[in-house]
Amino acid sequence: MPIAIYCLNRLVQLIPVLIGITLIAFLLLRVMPGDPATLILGSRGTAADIAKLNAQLGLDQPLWRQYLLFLKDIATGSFGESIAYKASVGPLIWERLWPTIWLVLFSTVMAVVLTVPLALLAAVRRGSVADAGIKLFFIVAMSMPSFWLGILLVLLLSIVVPVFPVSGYGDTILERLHHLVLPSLVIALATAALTVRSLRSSVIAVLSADYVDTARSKGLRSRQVLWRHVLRNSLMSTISVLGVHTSWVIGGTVVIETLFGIPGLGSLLVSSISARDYPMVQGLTVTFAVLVVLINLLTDLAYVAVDPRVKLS
Amino acid sequence: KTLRVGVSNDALSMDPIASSDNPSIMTQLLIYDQLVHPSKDGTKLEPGLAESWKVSADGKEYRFTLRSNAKFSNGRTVTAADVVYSLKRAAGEKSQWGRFFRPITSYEIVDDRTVVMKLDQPFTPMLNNLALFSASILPAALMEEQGEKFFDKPVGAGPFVLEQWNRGAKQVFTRNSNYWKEGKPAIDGAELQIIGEDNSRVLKLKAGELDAIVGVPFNQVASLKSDNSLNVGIAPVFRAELVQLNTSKKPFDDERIRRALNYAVDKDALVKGILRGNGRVATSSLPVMAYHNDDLKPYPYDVAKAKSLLQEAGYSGGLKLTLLVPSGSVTHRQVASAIQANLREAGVAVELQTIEASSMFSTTKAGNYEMALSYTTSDTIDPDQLVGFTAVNPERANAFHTQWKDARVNELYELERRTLDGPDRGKMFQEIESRVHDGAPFIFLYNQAETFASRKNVEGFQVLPTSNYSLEDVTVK
Amino acid sequence: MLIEPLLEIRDVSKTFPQPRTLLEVLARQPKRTLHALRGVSLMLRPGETLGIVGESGCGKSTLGRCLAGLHTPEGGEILWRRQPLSDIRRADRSRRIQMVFQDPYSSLNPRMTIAQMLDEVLFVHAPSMSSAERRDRTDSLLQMVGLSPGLKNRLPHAFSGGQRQRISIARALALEPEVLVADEPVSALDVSVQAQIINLLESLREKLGISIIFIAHDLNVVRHISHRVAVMYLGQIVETAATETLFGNPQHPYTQALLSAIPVPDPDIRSLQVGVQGELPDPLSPPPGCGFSTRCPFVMDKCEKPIPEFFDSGGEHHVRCIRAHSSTFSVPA
Amino acid sequence: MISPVARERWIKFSRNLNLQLGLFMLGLLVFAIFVFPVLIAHDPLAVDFDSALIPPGADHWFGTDDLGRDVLARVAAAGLVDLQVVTVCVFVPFVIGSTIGLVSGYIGGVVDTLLMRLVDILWAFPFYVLVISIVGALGPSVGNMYLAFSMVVWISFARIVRGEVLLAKRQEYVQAAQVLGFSHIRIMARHVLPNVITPAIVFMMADVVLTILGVTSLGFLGLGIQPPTPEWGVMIAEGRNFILDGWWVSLFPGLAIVYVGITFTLLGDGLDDFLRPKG
Amino acid sequence: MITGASSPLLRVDSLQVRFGSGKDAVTAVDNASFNIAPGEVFGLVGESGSGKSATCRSLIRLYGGSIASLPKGSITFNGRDLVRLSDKELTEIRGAEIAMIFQDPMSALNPTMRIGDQIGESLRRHQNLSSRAARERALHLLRSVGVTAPERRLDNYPHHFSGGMRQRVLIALALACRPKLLIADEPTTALDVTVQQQILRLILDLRQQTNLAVLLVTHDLGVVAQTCDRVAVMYAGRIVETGTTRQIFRRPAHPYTRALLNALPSSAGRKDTLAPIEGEPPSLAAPPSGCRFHPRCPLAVDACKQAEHVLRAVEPGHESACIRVGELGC
Ligand SMILES: Nc1ncnc2c1ncn2[C@@H]1O[C@H](COP(=O)(O)OP(=O)(O)OP(=O)(O)O)[C@@H](O)[C@H]1O
Ligand SMILES: Nc1ncnc2c1ncn2[C@@H]1O[C@H](COP(=O)(O)OP(=O)(O)OP(=O)(O)O)[C@@H](O)[C@H]1O
Ligand SMILES: [Mg+2]
Ligand SMILES: [Mg+2]
Repeated sequence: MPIAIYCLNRLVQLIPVLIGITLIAFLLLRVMPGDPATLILGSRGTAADIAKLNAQLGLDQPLWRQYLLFLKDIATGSFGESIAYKASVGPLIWERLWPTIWLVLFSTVMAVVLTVPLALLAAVRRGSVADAGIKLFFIVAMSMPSFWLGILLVLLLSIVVPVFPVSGYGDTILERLHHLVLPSLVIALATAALTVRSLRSSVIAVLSADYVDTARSKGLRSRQVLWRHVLRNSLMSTISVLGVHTSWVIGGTVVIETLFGIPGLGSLLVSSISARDYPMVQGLTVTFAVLVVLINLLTDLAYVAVDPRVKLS
Repeated sequence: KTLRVGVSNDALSMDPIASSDNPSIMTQLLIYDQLVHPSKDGTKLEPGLAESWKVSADGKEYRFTLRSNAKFSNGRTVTAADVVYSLKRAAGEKSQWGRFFRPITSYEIVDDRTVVMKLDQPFTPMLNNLALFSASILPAALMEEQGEKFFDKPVGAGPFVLEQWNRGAKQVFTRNSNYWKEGKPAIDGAELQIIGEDNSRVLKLKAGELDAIVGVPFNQVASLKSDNSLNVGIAPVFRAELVQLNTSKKPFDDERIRRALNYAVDKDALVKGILRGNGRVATSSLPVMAYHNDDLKPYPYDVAKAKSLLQEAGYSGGLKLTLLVPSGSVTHRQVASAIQANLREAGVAVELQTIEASSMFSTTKAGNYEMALSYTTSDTIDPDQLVGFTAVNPERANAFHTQWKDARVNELYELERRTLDGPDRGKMFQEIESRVHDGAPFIFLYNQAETFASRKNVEGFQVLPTSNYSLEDVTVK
Repeated sequence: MLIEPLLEIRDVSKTFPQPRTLLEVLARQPKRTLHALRGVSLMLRPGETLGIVGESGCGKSTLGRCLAGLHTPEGGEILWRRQPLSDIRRADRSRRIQMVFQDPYSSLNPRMTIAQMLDEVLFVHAPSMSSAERRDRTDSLLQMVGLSPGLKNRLPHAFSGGQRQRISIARALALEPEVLVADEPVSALDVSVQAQIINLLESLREKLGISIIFIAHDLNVVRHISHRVAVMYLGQIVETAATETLFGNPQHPYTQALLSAIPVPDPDIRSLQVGVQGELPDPLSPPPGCGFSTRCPFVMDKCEKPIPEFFDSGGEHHVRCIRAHSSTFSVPA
Repeated sequence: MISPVARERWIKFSRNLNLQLGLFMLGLLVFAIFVFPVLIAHDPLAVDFDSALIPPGADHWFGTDDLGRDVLARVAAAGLVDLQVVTVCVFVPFVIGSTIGLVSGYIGGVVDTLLMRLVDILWAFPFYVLVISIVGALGPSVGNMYLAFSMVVWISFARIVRGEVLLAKRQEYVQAAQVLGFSHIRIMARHVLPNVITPAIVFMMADVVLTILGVTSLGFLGLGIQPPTPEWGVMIAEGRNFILDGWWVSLFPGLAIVYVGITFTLLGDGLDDFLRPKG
Repeated sequence: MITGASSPLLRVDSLQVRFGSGKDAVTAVDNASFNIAPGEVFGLVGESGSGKSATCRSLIRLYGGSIASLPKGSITFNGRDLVRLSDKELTEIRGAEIAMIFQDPMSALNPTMRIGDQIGESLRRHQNLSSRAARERALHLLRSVGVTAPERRLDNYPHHFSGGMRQRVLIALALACRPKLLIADEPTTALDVTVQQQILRLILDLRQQTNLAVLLVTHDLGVVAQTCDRVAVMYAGRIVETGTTRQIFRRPAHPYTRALLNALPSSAGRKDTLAPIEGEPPSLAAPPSGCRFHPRCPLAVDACKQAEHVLRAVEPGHESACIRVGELGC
């Protein structure tokens, strides 16, 4: 079972990365100015109170023990206690996780749907008006700040022609999809700007590969050559571009969720930062990083599915 | 029918004794009920869970008779025991509002529907305090049983039941069918959607995704008014906009500086330019409510005066200050920019620091600030609350976290609370107000009206003088 | 004639560890190594051209790179006039042994002009030279390899493959080395140009008295230029001899197969008899005995055990084949 | 006499439309940022309620915002601020990251392994999350923004350059330099660096676009440059509140960002062509 | 054996192929004419860049890049002019009647497709075989090109194969539909000599079995001598000499062919110096006037600078483009 071994391998490789992630998130909190206990107690707290709370939070321990405590908190799923919500961070994050995942998924699907036909068109008709048009469109799309594009889209598609909701997040699946169309579109356009470029150039490269000539020399029609031989091989580099970019997409949800009022991890991060809810920020940072790591893992698996050559190594 | 209301901030807690932020308070007022209520016009108190009450002539004994049909949402009757439990809890150690109820020294449960409270000495704001959200009556037995868990799924005697709470997203309420007021609420349920950005709220209302919103940016009031599908309301509320000055820090320990700052801000321009006229310039930290001191004149806009005061205080070389600005509110952002521009002219450089609105209070409370743009609203119709909150030190908030201290104010405060309601008590408030005005622990900005808007098919949606919105009279067509 | 060898390679081996995944490390799986050189011994005399031939992947380049100092061998030693090469400082070593690479397109820094390239070599190794002296020397070097100094301010892409190979040679000879390792210097060139470079190397060797290690897979070229030839297979030398001896009387079955596989450019001698089947075994797991045993038409049971020793069949002709040890040995027709 | 190399470069440049257009647009931008403020003589900070929300016209080309400030003056002033931030946030990480990538890739071994592990770990943190967390933790200020971006962005450069170095190390010209006995420093500086830096320079252009988006996003969220310093993201955030009756307030800063994006994308494409060696 | 004249399978007449456009335009093939008879192995030799690949690729319109305009001239295959066929009609011929194999077996197979599918694809396209039948036939083909354990190999990916094996697979793939002409563009250049020998043997054997005509492109004169019946020598985009293999090797009638043969390090023994051709092959973007070889030709006279490119018969079946062919003394 080479696939199973491959997965196992990748999982084992994750261990040091995960440790590193928690370590960085932990240190991030420790270097922040301000003392959580003072923040929680406010000026009501006497020095004794603060010391007591510090002990309660484990902040009087040596750094390495604090880190172990933090790991314990993660292991129990509580991630510590939120200052603003006065509740365990873990369940709060869990609740907010799903909108973000939906957003990322939906926008990725959208990006792929946009990318494949446009990139193929641009590559096959290289140098044509269509190619130039697609290129220009995506240069502009890439340069547009997501929040600005979002505002414009809301104005156009929610106010002038009210097709999609202004903001928020629905209850049923259908409602959610409806709510997520605009935010996903904003993300998808930015993603597609990258993937169209990458897919276009790899299609062009693959089109002049020897094995495509072999396929043509077999008498296959150009459509068959394109879909059976060119696309699959071109997708590989685009998958890795997409994989690298998901880190951006996930980060970008911070802005998009705030803009569209989606109750996901990103908007929670922004409000927690402003609220100086350090344990929450710490938990969110870890969550985000783990999400990225998992998505990278998925990308790798997708890569394996497309490219038989990497299976064994 | 469900009413969808857009609000700007989410509640933090459902525990009435642990809340001091408006979003929490407003939600609690929907799900809990109190013995008495302020009337809708903010001039007197009305019966709540108590159908009647009697105060002894010496002001030391209060006797309440509960309604026979007062029930919690789970169907249990509200009893005297619940009242005693809740008020004792509100006066307890853990309560942030303990001082409001500690004057009650003993309780007597006469029967299930009658409770008597005794005070050592007269305490005039007592009845008003019992109208506070923190005096909400909770089901004693259930709370004992559930402990803190109770607030995950709170049970109250108010018009609505909190069905679902997606933090940061929305609160969903259903009608409390056990509510004592006949035929109320008129709607089946309500949904408070948390939409931080003012603009999104307005757009969602326009797009019909919301039925009502509170906090319409003033610059949009006119354009919303011209929209036929909407009703726009402007409610005078007990509210004062201020810049808190942390007098425990330099240079705010110097009264001249504080006064100079008051002179340096062009409040008329703020009211005209930003509020679009929906408000008036403030004279002190107290809103325009009962016993307001009409003789006080606002600090005029006088840059020269400000400069000379600064010079006098030894800061002629310019000053660098930071101002905390709550995020989300457009008005605050605009005001902050305007203040910044104004102060620049007086030679004071201001750095703006945006901060999540819900953490504003705890930040200033912790004393980690120089100036903070903020406001106060009264939860009662009696000035006592805000005097205690914004002027007295030491008190609950130490003069709204400015740490300003005035012995005479403290003295008057003690006195006022023992004086029966009437003109004499009014005079005391007026003196307090003028002392605050002179001491200037704040930059007094303005008293703004609360703006709200609803779609035409919504009737009865309004904001009360205490800044909360009552939904029990709302109907949706 | 017992001339002292300039360079002596004794039992040199070089391995490349294959990367292991973390899981394999944790599971304590043994390291896998690729044995690129397995006990190679050779020597080079002053003024001599030693040809090294073999199929792709047999370790020819690795050997050349060990000599040039690009790899450090794990086992054995390389002696420079009896002194271990590893004791010589890098800069000194580079003044003795220089290298010309296979690919004329990647062996020149695409961002330096020819003049800069040659100048840099002189600047580093002869800091006492004035810039005018260096300029003169650059010009004379270019002339030496048959290029016009007028072209020296151009970037490499302006030159053809043959010209680039000339530039590489000029750069290597700028240090006046005693040994030139030429790793397939002509395999990327066309026949007509190839002949130019071969002639150039020949004349330079004669004029400057250098020794050349000439790595190639084209046996005709090796035969033309070398005094002695070593045949490599799977990291080992299987046969060495003076050129004419080797080509006239090849003794190892692999050498024989290799020779028979060269297409003769004569339509009247058609000999497309397939001499050896199959392809090179996986160098990660070479056969335990004779490396060629998997493809050898004369394989016997004895071939599959120990690696055969070198057999000296006289006149500096060494063969690593057990059949050479036995008396029944005969050259197959 | 012009050297053949210079001649070639000129020919290459004269055929490179992307680069020419990009440079032209960049020139225009710099001109606008430095000359407009002098030309139009509106103070980007002056609050004047009487002239609030004036639509674009002869007096105020881009209109005024809700506080009566001239939008054009603010867009230009914001351009200066944003470009300054971007320059620092891109250039410093470029230098640091490229150096680390160069040395690490060239030396290899344990140093390289450890460094790449660190990069892997940092790579797992989404850009915005890390930047927002750092800025949020240390407080929103320009200095902290420099710090946050630098801490995050160098990774990309290190990765890119290291990858290129690993490829270049296999190139025969690097090996030739080693055989020629050059010092490692010389090989890195003269032979490896010039041949690996092009992708990093090209990425630097793309990174300008990304950083502009990052900086303005932070501004938009209120975590970046603080008012009243004009900043494009902040301006858009302010303008969106009256988007219906003052569309110009957030339209123009948005267009400015798009303009910068297009400029640097073109420059990136152009430099890619221009710097890639022939053959 | 002069089969070419009677009934050629392929007749190429005045073929011209241009790449690029404007100032960068390159005439890669200029006025090339030759023909190939059924069952014949026809060699096309020349140095790198002389237009060998461009010639044979243009036969089935696989130029591997942007072509300036359709090739000029005519390509008659089996009675049909390929130049006039539409792209769609041409795909019916590719793979079915004319097949091609490429230089680098390592990159000529789709790395993400199983070998069996890659072979089967061609069969299903041209012979409408079911996937089961295509598989059967692929199995048979693999066996016939000497792939061991073909049942197992069918489901392998190209990276499981060595270079020689891949070239065998490519040959199987090319011959799947029993084409009449195989174009082999330097099929063994990337392989080791021992493997080259095996592959050439295989091609010749298959030719024997199926009367396949082969257009063999190579720059190795040894390979030509060992395999080809007739040869055309290309220089700078033009065919300078054609003839039977023996004619070319024994009586070369063009100075270029001669020089090429002389430049070979001969297997006959160590000579003191080789006889290289001085100079470098010309750039096709700006070729020399007249006979393109004249700047490097030891026999060049002024007339060569204006000489028109015409192939003249030297003897039956042997043509040369040299105007001084009479003085060469052959
Ligand atoms: N740096 C390296 N790391 C790992 N393996 C290597 C390295 N260099 C060479 N090898 C392996 O060592 C073996 C010998 O390689 P080498 O390059 O010496 O062969 P060669 O005879 O020069 O082949 P060619 O004719 O293709 O140049 C090959 O299997 C090759 O894959
Ligand atoms: N797609 C293309 N675009 C532009 N020029 C091309 C293209 N293909 C080939 N050429 C040019 O045409 C000429 C002939 O190329 P061709 O590939 O036919 O040569 P060749 O004889 O096959 O050489 P080799 O032995 O290197 O394969 C060359 O100068 C080459 O630069
Ligand atoms: Mg090699
Ligand atoms: Mg070719």
